Amino acid sequence: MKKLINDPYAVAVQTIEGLALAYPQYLRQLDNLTAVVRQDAPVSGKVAILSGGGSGHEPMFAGFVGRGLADGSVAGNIFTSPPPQPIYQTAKAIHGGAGILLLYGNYSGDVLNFDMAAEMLGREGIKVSTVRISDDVASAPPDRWGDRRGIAGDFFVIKVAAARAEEKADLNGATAAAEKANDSTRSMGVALTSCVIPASGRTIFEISDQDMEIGMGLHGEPGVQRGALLPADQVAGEMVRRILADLPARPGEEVAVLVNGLGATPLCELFIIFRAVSRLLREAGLSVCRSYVGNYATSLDMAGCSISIMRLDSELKRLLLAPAESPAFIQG
Amino acid sequence: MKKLINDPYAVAVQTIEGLALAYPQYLRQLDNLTAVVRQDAPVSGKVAILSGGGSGHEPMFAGFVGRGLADGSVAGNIFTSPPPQPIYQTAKAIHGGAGILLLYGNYSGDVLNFDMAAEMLGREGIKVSTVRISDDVASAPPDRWGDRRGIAGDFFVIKVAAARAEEKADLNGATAAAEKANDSTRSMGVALTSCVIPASGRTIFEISDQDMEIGMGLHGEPGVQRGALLPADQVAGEMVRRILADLPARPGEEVAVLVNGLGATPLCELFIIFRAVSRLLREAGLSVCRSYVGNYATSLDMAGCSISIMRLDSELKRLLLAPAESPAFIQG
Amino acid sequence: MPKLNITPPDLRRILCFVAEAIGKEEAYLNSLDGAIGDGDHGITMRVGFEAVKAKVGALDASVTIDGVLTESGAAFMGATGGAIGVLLGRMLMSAGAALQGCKEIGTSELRVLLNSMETAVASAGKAKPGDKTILDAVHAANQAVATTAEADQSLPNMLSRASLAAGTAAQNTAGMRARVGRASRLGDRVLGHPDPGAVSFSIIMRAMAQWLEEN
Amino acid sequence: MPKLNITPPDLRRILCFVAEAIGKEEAYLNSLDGAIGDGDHGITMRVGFEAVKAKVGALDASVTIDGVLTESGAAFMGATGGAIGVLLGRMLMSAGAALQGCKEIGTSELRVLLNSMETAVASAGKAKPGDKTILDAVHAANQAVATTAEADQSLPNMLSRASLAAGTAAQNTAGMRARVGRASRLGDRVLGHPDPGAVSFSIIMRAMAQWLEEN
Ligand SMILES: Nc1ncnc2c1ncn2[C@@H]1O[C@H](COP(=O)(O)OP(=O)(O)O)[C@@H](O)[C@H]1O
Ligand SMILES: Nc1ncnc2c1ncn2[C@@H]1O[C@H](COP(=O)(O)OP(=O)(O)O)[C@@H](O)[C@H]1O
Ligand SMILES: [Mg+2]
Ligand SMILES: [Mg+2]
Ligand SMILES: [Mg+2]
Ligand SMILES: [Mg+2]
Repeated sequence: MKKLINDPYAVAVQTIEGLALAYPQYLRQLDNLTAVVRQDAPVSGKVAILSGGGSGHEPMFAGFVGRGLADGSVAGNIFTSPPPQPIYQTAKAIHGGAGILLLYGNYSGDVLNFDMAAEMLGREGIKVSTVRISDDVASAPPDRWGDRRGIAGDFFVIKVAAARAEEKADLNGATAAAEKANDSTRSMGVALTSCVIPASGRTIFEISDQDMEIGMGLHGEPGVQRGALLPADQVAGEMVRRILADLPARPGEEVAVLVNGLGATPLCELFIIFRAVSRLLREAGLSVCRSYVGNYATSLDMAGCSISIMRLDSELKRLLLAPAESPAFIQG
Repeated sequence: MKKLINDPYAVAVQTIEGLALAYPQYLRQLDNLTAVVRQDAPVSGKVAILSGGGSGHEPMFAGFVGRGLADGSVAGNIFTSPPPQPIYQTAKAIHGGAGILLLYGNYSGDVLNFDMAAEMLGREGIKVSTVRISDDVASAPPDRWGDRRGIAGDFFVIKVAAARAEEKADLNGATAAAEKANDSTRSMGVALTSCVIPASGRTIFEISDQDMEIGMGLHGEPGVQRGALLPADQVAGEMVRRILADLPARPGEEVAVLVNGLGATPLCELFIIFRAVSRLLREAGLSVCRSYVGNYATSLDMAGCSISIMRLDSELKRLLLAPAESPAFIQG
Repeated sequence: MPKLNITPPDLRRILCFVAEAIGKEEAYLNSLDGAIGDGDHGITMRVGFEAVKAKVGALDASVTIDGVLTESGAAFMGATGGAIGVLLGRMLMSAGAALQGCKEIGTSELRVLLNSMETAVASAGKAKPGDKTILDAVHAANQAVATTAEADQSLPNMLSRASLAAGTAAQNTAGMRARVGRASRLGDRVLGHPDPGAVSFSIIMRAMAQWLEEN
Repeated sequence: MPKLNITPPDLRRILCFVAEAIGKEEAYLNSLDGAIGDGDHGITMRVGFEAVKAKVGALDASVTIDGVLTESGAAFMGATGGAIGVLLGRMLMSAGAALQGCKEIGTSELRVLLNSMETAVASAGKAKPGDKTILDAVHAANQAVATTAEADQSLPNMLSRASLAAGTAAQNTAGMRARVGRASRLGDRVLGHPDPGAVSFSIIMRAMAQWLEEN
């Protein structure tokens, strides 16, 4: 294991500390918590957006805290949902009186912990609603859509919901926007290598030097197809094909695209993938309204990428294009 | 070699194509050239900033093209300076009548090619000046400061010079700003693994699974110290020590910091390094005015990072903080 | 001659003993989780039980059984996160609530304890026996003590039956497909791999039984 | 019986032959560059000579020696980049300029050619012999033909001497420290590794000499 870390058990905490030290213009760390909140939190009268999950996916989630994005974010240990108590405390710190919208990837551990925090908040009369992000096409068939896990599509859902909250929508309104974004987003990942968990020093799965796995999850959950690594255009072709088979986008519609790196894949490869995606979408008659290429939701030092596509209507487009600023994402 | 590419010889070209397709709001590709220019180039009456160098360092240089950053950027093949002709053509495409400032890392190949392009431009009466970026402390002793190579400090120099050009400084003024930024910037890299060159499919140097090399260049040029990989705090300590020994910053002064990933190192590790850097600078009595953490100047899929520190005076501070927008860097 | 009752100081020692047993299996539990989940289960279990150990070490001498259980559950949940944090945390806290004011664990308290644990994990996780989760091991242990014949009812004997039943159930999860949790997306690919949470619970039971035998 | 003069069609064939020779050494040249530079020299050389090959294949039949050289230099420089792109490109273009209107390369033209190449590389790269660059091989080749005794002066003989001298000089760069180029920052760490550019030039010379012998 070759990592620039100190204590392998302190990676999550020291990551958040470093983030908060690096970007004080956007956010601050809460005392004694592995959590950050908008520098100006709580924003009175605004629905507060709280995101979170296990660490190891940086910049997701904490890097997307700021104006027009999440109000706060709680990080658990590597690949481990944070416990209820810090979720609860962070929610309290960002609550501006208009309720809390919890946004996180649909994983059993996150559901259990966030639900319990929601209970604690509910007991105090704080209005809470939840949208579990489930963009990963590879993780369940269409008829079990709600069982799917969340991957880089988290970004689109948080962006859209936060923009709606920024417009001073009430909790129902912000929740509806998040749900619409989630309903409209599909993702597909491909892994070339396993990541190495700092605390164990080991890879989490084996993959030969010649192979890739399409559909691999952000924590190494097995995917839908393992086989020889193909040229980028073919990899993108297979991924986009599976996404479009699942996403009911019709020719003439607009979409947003995110080509996301998993941590160890350099930007040049992501641009080569985007080049292919762009052509494939044009061939499908879809027009790309806005595209993003970079590391948004990583899996430690895994090599590979994911492609996320969000189908846009005029509301989603407005919310996606709304300004935002945070350590990992700025839009004017 | 596991890479998401098509033809290994087409990586540079397809990267630029993907970049231009992904970010049309900021830049466009020039016909038949591996080069991008600001969408609104040429900007009349403004000194045009032209950056460039070999590919494989994405987002450097092409990702930093846009308002408040470079007007254009030419990419060569992987780790290979672009030839004079495309540099010349790109310069012509961005020339707004106020001259061209060439900014690139100080490498023999780049010097030869950019100098020849400068000659060609000069023959047409276009005013050209050049600043060769030389921030890498590891690459030559202080008395041969001008021989040093450029690494991630390129970003600070381009940012500052472009902001000065945006203020409508003349060519001398923009050149002076670039020189001041270069004089005020020092960097130090550390490599944990070699990258793999797509066309050869091979690593460019060998390093054991336990070792790191401090001072390694962006193309695997050997560094100043090879030894066992240390905890992040100690690695940062050694790097900052060497930088501060070289940079005449006095307690009480302000600095800007960039912790840059080399391509395969995930953001969580960069934040852990930044956390250490932040403490070390505080201990040295320096105050961090602005910090940046992410992949700015990579070396394909090399694991490791670099630390760049720019000593600020009021002019450099104003120029650094000026707004900018580009695919890889946005500042409001 | 093994103890016939578990006093609050005993319970505190037992939890420390469990913490050690879990610590020894950290890598094994990670590897089980790596096969069908995300590879962190051993880390989470060790960190959680270290927090439990620290917590029970700091409790007042006057603490009762329910106090130890409730505080341990809160400590585990607070220190870990993940699915197992809530589940095992709730199991311990529910047992505490069910044994309100209790001064010793004897045979009937053990039945209450395991029964409340099964109810807690089932209601929190919405899993059923056979879904390839920790519940399979908890359910088996609970069944084993609930069905112990009158004549065989001693605490050491019942704990040893619970331990055996949990161990067998954990191994049997290898033959199951998962319907909840991370592994639920993997279909047939999880066959042959036991569920890490179930194995963890069997380790806890085994450590408890062993401690009782040895003390 | 080897040729005593190189006509424009010969030169075009020679450049194609050189392109093949360079192509075969791509991996070797990359590895030399990997040891003391950035590992791309073989790629750049191959790509550059492929462009030269394409260019000379497309030239008009009436082209003269200087036309072939100038066009080859421009093609090489335009297709490659890197230090070697400018250096070898300028070397070829300078040779073209020095042999203005020339219809055949004989012994005196060979001297002019190598001399102009040495001047070009030295002035563009600002290196001196002994700095561990391509110049060392060019200089040696140039010296070898300049100092050939009157009696030994035939084109095949002089090219073979140039090839030998360039090869020896290239190998000798292994013992040098670098004062310019990428390798200049490495101090003693470059000792033992020959300079890739010098080796490339020796391969070019060897291929030229060999073509002449075989045709
Ligand atoms: N909904 C659930 N009901 C019961 N047990 C569950 C549920 N979800 C997960 N588990 C248990 O949790 C274990 C995984 O724990 P752990 O790896 O610590 O958490 P995570 O899955 O969040 O990484 C599984 O092996 C399973 O026994
Ligand atoms: N200033 C210089 N003068 C003479 N030769 C040089 C100079 N700089 C580099 N070279 C030659 O160029 C070779 C490297 O070429 P190449 O690897 O293609 O370019 P780059 O160094 O740009 O990657 C060196 O081996 C050396 O022979
Ligand atoms: Mg986990
Ligand atoms: Mg090069
Ligand atoms: Mg797990
Ligand atoms: Mg080279």
